[in-house]
Amino acid sequence: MTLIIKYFGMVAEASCKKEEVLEFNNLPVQNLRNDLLKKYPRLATVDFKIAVNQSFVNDNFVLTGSEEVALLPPFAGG
Amino acid sequence: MTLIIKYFGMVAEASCKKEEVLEFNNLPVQNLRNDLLKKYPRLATVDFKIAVNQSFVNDNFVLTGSEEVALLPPFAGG
Amino acid sequence: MKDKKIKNSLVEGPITPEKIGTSIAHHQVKTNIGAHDIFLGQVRADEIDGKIVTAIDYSAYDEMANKVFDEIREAAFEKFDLTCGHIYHSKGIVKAGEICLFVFTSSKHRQMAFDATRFITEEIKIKVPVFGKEIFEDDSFQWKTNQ
Amino acid sequence: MKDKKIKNSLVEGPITPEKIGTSIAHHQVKTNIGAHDIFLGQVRADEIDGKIVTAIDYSAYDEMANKVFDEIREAAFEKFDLTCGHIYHSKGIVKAGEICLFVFTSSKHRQMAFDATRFITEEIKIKVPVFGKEIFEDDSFQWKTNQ
Repeated sequence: MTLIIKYFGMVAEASCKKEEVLEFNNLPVQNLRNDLLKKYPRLATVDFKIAVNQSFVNDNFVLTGSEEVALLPPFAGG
Repeated sequence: MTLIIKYFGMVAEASCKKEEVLEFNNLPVQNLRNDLLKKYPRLATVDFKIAVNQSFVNDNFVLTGSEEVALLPPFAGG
Repeated sequence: MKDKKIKNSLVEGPITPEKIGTSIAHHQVKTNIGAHDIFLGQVRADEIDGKIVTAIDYSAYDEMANKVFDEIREAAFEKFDLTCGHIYHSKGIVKAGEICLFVFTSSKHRQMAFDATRFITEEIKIKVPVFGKEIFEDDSFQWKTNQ
Repeated sequence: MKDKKIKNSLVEGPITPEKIGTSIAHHQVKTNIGAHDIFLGQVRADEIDGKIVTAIDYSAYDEMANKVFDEIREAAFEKFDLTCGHIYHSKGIVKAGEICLFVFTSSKHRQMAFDATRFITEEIKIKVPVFGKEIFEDDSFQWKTNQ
């Protein structure tokens, strides 16, 4: 199973990438968050929320594969 | 002493004129109102307020001459 | 009784979308503005007793109307932290679908502009001596009255 | 995951005054409209730690942003008696003095348009995944954050 992970704004700046594909099996969002914080230590300095398939989810939400996951820093529209 | 009397909207329609000059000496607005209602009976069917020199006054206000008096029906701006 | 400082807020005929676009463009040099709020009044083709309004013929007590528009603008600047405030109202014939009122306020932040445009619009409805004849398809008419 | 019904509310670069004028003009055929309220967000040349903002570079999570713009517009139609409701937000570089947000609602009566434009604008600020980099004269930048 694969996840598309998308990074935006200051999150993209911290990860130095805009998008990547990761291989996973049944994974709670909390675990993904911890994995990404290990992979990109600068993420720890950024306030971000996680959206799955364009909706916010809580950390217990279980990713089963094929989802689009987005790491979203604070909004600045308007 | 002379007063300029201005009529607007449905007041002008009731008096059949837009403006006239009247001769007067010290005259409370109440008396002017009564005089005009006698002169233009159709005015009785119209709700109007009186402004003197572009400000609303009450019926006790005394006109001393040279004022501009306006008979204003309900507003419809906007 | 003339006061040179009083602006003329009355416009002959409808207020065009082009005029509104141009007015917005003029504010792009004011880089301390963060928010604009614009209210537009448009003439409705209301049905009244089976007849459709095709236009409103506006008249005004010009000198007093401009004095009151000015007082309302001044009051808005007193109450709200505005950068700019403009008011235009039509005189003469404005057809259904055309614009008769243009209120435009600008501020650093949005709340002031929202509050100011609403305040100005409400004040105009009750305080400005502008009169309107609703004209029907068959050229008959009735006098419009706010509220 | 694509839904053809979702409009694209994102515009490349600044929203021009001409576009706003044209959009207003398109509403003149709708003769049941009596009131429009338009909110415009304009980029400010703020001074931050002695440096002047010259532009904001906006980016967005496009699909989610358009989905949320659509939800906000739907919610506005549910809450208020609107004839029309439009939202446009810039992506990319918008210079100080230029317009980055255009919210436009129309209704029979003014209160609905005032309330709807304000509601939509507040919702956009908190719910839409749009990100902004404030760019300074010396090409340094900082990330903008609402509230």
